[in-house]
Amino acid sequence: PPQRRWPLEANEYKRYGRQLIMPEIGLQGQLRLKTASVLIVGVGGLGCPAAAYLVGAGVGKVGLVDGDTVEESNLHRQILHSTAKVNMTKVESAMIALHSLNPNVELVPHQGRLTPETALSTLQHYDIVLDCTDTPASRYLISDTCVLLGKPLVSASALRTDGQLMVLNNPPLPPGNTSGGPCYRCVFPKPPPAESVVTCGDGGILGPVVGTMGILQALEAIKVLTKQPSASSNDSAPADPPSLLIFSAYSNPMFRTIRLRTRKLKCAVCSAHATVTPEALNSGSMDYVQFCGTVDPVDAL
Amino acid sequence: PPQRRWPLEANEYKRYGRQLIMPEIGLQGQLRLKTASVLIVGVGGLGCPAAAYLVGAGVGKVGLVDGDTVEESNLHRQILHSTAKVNMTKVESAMIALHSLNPNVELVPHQGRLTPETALSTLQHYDIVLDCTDTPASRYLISDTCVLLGKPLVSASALRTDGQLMVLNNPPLPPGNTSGGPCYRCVFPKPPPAESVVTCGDGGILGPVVGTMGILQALEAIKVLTKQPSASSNDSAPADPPSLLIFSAYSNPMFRTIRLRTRKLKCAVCSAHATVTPEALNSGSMDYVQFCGTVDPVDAL
Amino acid sequence: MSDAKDEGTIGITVEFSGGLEMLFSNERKLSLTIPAKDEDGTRSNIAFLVRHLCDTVMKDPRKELFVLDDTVRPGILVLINDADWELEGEDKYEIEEGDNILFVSTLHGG
Amino acid sequence: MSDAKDEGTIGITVEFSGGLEMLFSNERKLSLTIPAKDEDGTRSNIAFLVRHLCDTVMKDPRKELFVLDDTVRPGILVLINDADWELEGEDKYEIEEGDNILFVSTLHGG
Ligand SMILES: [Zn+2]
Ligand SMILES: [Zn+2]
Repeated sequence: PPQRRWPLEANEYKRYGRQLIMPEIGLQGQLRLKTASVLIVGVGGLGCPAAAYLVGAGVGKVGLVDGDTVEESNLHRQILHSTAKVNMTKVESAMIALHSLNPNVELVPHQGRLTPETALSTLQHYDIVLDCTDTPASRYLISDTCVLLGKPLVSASALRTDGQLMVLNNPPLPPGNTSGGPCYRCVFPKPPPAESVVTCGDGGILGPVVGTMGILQALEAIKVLTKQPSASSNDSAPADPPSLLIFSAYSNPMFRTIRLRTRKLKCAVCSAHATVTPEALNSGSMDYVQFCGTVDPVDAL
Repeated sequence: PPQRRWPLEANEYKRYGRQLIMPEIGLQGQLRLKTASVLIVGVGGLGCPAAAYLVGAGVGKVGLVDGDTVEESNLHRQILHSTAKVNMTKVESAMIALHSLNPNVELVPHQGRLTPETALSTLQHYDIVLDCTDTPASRYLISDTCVLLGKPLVSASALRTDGQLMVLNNPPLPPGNTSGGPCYRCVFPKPPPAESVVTCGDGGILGPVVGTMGILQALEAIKVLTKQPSASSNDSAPADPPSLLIFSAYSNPMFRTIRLRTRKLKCAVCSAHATVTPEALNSGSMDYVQFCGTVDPVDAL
Repeated sequence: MSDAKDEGTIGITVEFSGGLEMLFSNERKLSLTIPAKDEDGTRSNIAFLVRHLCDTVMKDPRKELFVLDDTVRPGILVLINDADWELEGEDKYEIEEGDNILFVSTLHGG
Repeated sequence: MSDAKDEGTIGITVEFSGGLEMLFSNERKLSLTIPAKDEDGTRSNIAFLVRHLCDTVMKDPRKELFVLDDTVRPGILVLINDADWELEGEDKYEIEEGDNILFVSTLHGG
């Protein structure tokens, strides 16, 4: 959508007043949110609270990607859905709830799972991406696509009583530029053995744990989108150093912040030696499911 | 309500399956949640996410206290409410949303603000209390009442880009027992000067900041309610040492955990020298608004 | 910001949270070098640090939002190396090289 | 748990997160005393610690969920004093008294 340069409507001053008056957001920040677009991949335990707070904050356009339908076992943590919406698609269910929260936000449904063939064309229309999915294959696919398109990525995950959060590819500089933020492959060059991967279905998940991580994704997205340009140049102020937030509900302290590496000089996606290209993705020659392996259920942790 | 000793209904196994299978909760933990009652005082930026995740988790009874109606300026952060509910009472609006999320939970409306005259009779019917209010006067009133009734208290607050969280009076031993957890007055014996108190209306608030603190209140309540008895006695395992979680969305690290003091030997409520009594509360002789002072708007920060 | 180590000074970190940073030019974290001994020649403690912050660091005229009766006002928690100062001797705690002193204003919003 | 300081040993803290604690008897935090030098007489590094954990600490038989090709398996981050080990020399980092080594399994649920 074209940049809007005139200030907000009267009802927007009222609705967003409490965040508008803060120096960290201000009128400029609110206008940045209004002209921004966010893609939320996965409308489950992470995506529900992330979407609620981004729509509440007045992001201009929010896209929702999911191929699943609402199940009763989702409801303890997926708070945009409700009992009456069991069997509805998650995208449809979320859109109803989000529209009633804030009708000013344009919501874009993307029914179905993201695939290598659809990833570039889906993500290219958005300014920032939230990875709210639940498999290693989708995490590599989303990160690779964000690097190829130059989009920052807010990646979170949760299992049982633990959660993790990273802002990746921030700033989203072209592959080979070592000043760009690290990508998912810089941090995890190889996927974990398939038998070590535990899903929320198998391992369980405590609702407020995944809820906390999802809300923090919304927060990080708002911070990236409203960042004020530095005084000395037209560029944004330097991004925070790359870090991983680790949450552990039954540990003391519950939260730890870990300093992460910068871009890996031999990263397969974001380095000068990248082998993952838009052509490879579009051609369907990248098999992320194969890359991450599959597991005989008997061997699973 | 009487303790139920038979296991869950079939649909409850399905709905709560993802948390049931975790060792931290288990069937016993789920049954404890089902027989438990939680009072949420304040159904705003903290109370909305706290209520959503407690109702999602299957707490048996949730009480909601609030005297306000929904305003458009609430909606960016108070995600249980929606545009169509502007001017409805917050309690009524929240009950509609919570009932649609999980019809198995008994919801109890308490319209109106908590006062010294109503506090004891309102709180006594609940196992644990969440302070989701927004003034010093209500924070002292709720903490005092929790000490007098022997209820643990999960207290959170947020302003601008910062948040704070404490679990108080945990374990909730009688006044004078120094093994009980500290109360709000132990940590803050005197109220702050009224001119230093900033409200969300004046100072602003970022939605995901207050949302994070509210979800963490739900988490702490679930941890307290599902705590397993220690092997050696019928008592619960010792509570975590008292601490304050400080959240600062624009700092690095974002979260810090601070060790707090134990009960204060001269605390006006929880010590052997307590002067705040049930009689004083019920008689209306305690004036919390006076205690916390009022301020000429011109002098406010 | 401190120079090479000096017998007569101590290098510490002072942090402000919960809105107090607004009284200190919106700085959330300061690296400070303070005298190792106070006016009376005794080792610098938190009471001295509070006076020092008021007199030489704080530009905001509203001192009463930080101090009252010569100590931090009610509603401000003082944390010494991530522990409540009540655990460390309150304002009599003698400051050591490298200490982190955090002043947190309680929040009341919700 | 460590005895009085011994020239030949190093006291460290080892932590597990993200589900790895289940491979270590559900302990999230261990105080360990390890030899200061490895089998070859060189200073103990992270590679040695990983072997040591596998051989003497880990009771779970599923070693392949922790190590692969003699180093931690893909999908485990190793953090040395709260920094990614890539910043510290990876498994060649020589362990020092008091170090905190955290092993975090990546999570994928959402
Ligand atoms: Zn990379
Ligand atoms: Zn007390």
